[in-house]
Amino acid sequence: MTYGNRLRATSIAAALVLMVAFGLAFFSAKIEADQGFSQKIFYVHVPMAIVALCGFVFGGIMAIQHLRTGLAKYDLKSYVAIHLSVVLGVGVLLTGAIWAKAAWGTWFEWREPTLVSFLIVFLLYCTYQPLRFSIEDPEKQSRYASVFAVTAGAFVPLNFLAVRLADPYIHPRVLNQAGGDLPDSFRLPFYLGILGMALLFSALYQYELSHKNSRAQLRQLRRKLGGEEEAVGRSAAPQVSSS
Amino acid sequence: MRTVLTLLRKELLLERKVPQLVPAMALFSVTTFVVFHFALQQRDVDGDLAAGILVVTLLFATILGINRLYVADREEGGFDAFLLAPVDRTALGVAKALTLFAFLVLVEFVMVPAFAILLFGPGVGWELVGKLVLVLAMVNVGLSVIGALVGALAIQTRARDLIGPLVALPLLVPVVITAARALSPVLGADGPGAMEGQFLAVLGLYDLVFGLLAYALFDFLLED
Amino acid sequence: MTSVLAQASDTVPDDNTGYVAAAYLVFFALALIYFGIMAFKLQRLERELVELNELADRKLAPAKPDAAPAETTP
Amino acid sequence: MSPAPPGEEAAPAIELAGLTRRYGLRAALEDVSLTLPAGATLVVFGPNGAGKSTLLRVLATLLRPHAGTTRVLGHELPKDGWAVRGRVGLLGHDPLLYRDLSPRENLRFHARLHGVGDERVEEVLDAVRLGLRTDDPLHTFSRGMVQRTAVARAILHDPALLLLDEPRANLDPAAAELVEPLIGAASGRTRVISSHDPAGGLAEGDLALGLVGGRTALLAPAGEIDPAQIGALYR
Repeated sequence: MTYGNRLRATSIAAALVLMVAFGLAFFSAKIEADQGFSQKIFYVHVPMAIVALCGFVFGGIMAIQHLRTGLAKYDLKSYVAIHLSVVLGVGVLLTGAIWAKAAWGTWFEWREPTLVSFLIVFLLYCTYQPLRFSIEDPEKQSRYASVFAVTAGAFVPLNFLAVRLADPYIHPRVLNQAGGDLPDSFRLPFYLGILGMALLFSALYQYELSHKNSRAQLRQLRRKLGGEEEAVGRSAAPQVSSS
Repeated sequence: MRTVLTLLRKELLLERKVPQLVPAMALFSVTTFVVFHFALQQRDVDGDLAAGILVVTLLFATILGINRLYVADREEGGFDAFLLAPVDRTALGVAKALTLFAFLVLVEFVMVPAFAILLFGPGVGWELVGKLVLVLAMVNVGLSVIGALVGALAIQTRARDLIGPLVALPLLVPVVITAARALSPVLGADGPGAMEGQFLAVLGLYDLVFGLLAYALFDFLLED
Repeated sequence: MTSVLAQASDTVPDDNTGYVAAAYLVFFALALIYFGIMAFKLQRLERELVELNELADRKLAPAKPDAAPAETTP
Repeated sequence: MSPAPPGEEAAPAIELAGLTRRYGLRAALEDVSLTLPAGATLVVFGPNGAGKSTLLRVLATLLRPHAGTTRVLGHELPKDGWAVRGRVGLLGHDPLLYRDLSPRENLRFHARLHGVGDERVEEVLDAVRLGLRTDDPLHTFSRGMVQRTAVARAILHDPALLLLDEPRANLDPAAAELVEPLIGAASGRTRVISSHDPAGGLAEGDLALGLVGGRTALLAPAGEIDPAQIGALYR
């Protein structure tokens, strides 16, 4: 079984769509009245956040599959999805901080519930790797990680609900992020941005799966050829014994 | 259900014979109030601040409890003994959540009066007590459900004292948010105000969702 | 470069150009770092493959002395 | 003895074919096959880390087998583990007792988990003769006393299969004699014993299994084995 089949197509599509999306964002989207040029950060920040959150939830769904079937490949998928989403999450928080500085003059805005929720979710998922790392038995590691991934996946929407509700101020919401009252010239680059980011995520996801699979195949081949067993140290990554 | 009672009875018996958790958590919460007093440089607190201090102190005391909740079972073979018995495995999770709930109630009997004496400015009346009991009961459900789940997750890791709090804290942020928001009008300077139902609703939803989730997932944390 | 882009847009640029540039740079830097890690992993994979190939050669050589050596690029 | 459900009397107590259990990529047990008739005793020899404890834990349903078929008391593991649970008694290195509770409290807890009445608790407490100390907390006990309590725990629910990991390790001769009718051959139970004592182990067993590195190094009726062969396993 190979994971890398669609990798090239996805990568090219991701690059193209992101280029078009960012191009449209700069050249055709109107400058937003309140915020001016800094609102352009929106087109990279929000798609990243949406894709990262979907990645977390996707990781939770794969974890459910893993717990139901016990197949290692679902644990691998859950792991890769969460891992990539955490990386995207770093980008979300950095771009979010920059945007907050440009728009409101502070690096972090506690009254912006979306940003706060994202920070909490991000902090939770930061413990995923240490959790895996501190369980030695690989089978137990993947099962526990899946329990965590399911719990955290369910936590994502609930947390957003709680934080949004707690916001006592009527903060001027720059954009309705549901997309409902986005002006038309904003909408196309925004949607393309989400699509491009999702494609990028998908490309990296396929790359990671393919890489992990290749490593597992290599290790198996080495064992078949009777080479000395590579010292397998304690690892946080799932070990796929065969494809 | 019988199994849950058997396990619960064992937990309470252990705690009664060798009291460990409840005194530690109670002492910790009182000390935390002292720390808050000096850190904030305030004699009297009310409203937002009072609600925050109360909820956060309870949260930290819970973290203490989560870390110790499964230690006896892990170190003295209680897990194996339980797994050898022909009983439903989820019963252990339910029993642990109930145990933590019971401990939290006991701790609150010390903690809440201590808070009223040491820090709380406005007077205490029956209306306040009633509302406080309602909110704390819902908070306790959330804390004990997450505590039973995360405790079981962390106990099998090598760095269990680290993993437990690291996972539990972010997971419990919504509980803190909704509980503090619900309590802040109750602890207001001009006597208990009306609570906003939406916070209690979200807290209830949180309790429900994670209660079901923990119930469904607990089995997977026991198998070897 | 972004100031050019800002001018190309339909209004006068304000002083926020730097922030926008920074935000997009964060994204591209992240992507590039990721590509770097990917390259590193690929390199390791390649090295292991070469190693294994040599191992296979050594294994097969005594059994079939005249078998053509595997085509490894030096 | 708890009455065996119909159809089980004929079945062997333990049937293993190619049993494998891994920890990660390392195999703790590999391709172990044997059949043990009901009422018979299997002795397992092998150096530390050979897989003895793993085998006992797999048979006790505490560890899930990864490959091969494992039938215990006529039920396939791990699928039908629930049917086996409660019918095996495990006596391992850990007593599986709470240190802060007394023997009586511990046993009552286990009795409730297994659906056994309190009068049975008194019966086994009498049998291991803890005397007046049945209400003292366990952490005040000597290791031998703890082990006697653990024996009481293991047979409390009258298991059909006893899994004993060096059962006499902490017992003095008198205590060993005391528990003999409970966990010895006279108890009439099917037993799996892990042992480091070649002569004693062979005398007690019907079938002997030698494990080295998780693999079967020796499998024969105990009567046909020279203790020297067992000694060779440790070299």
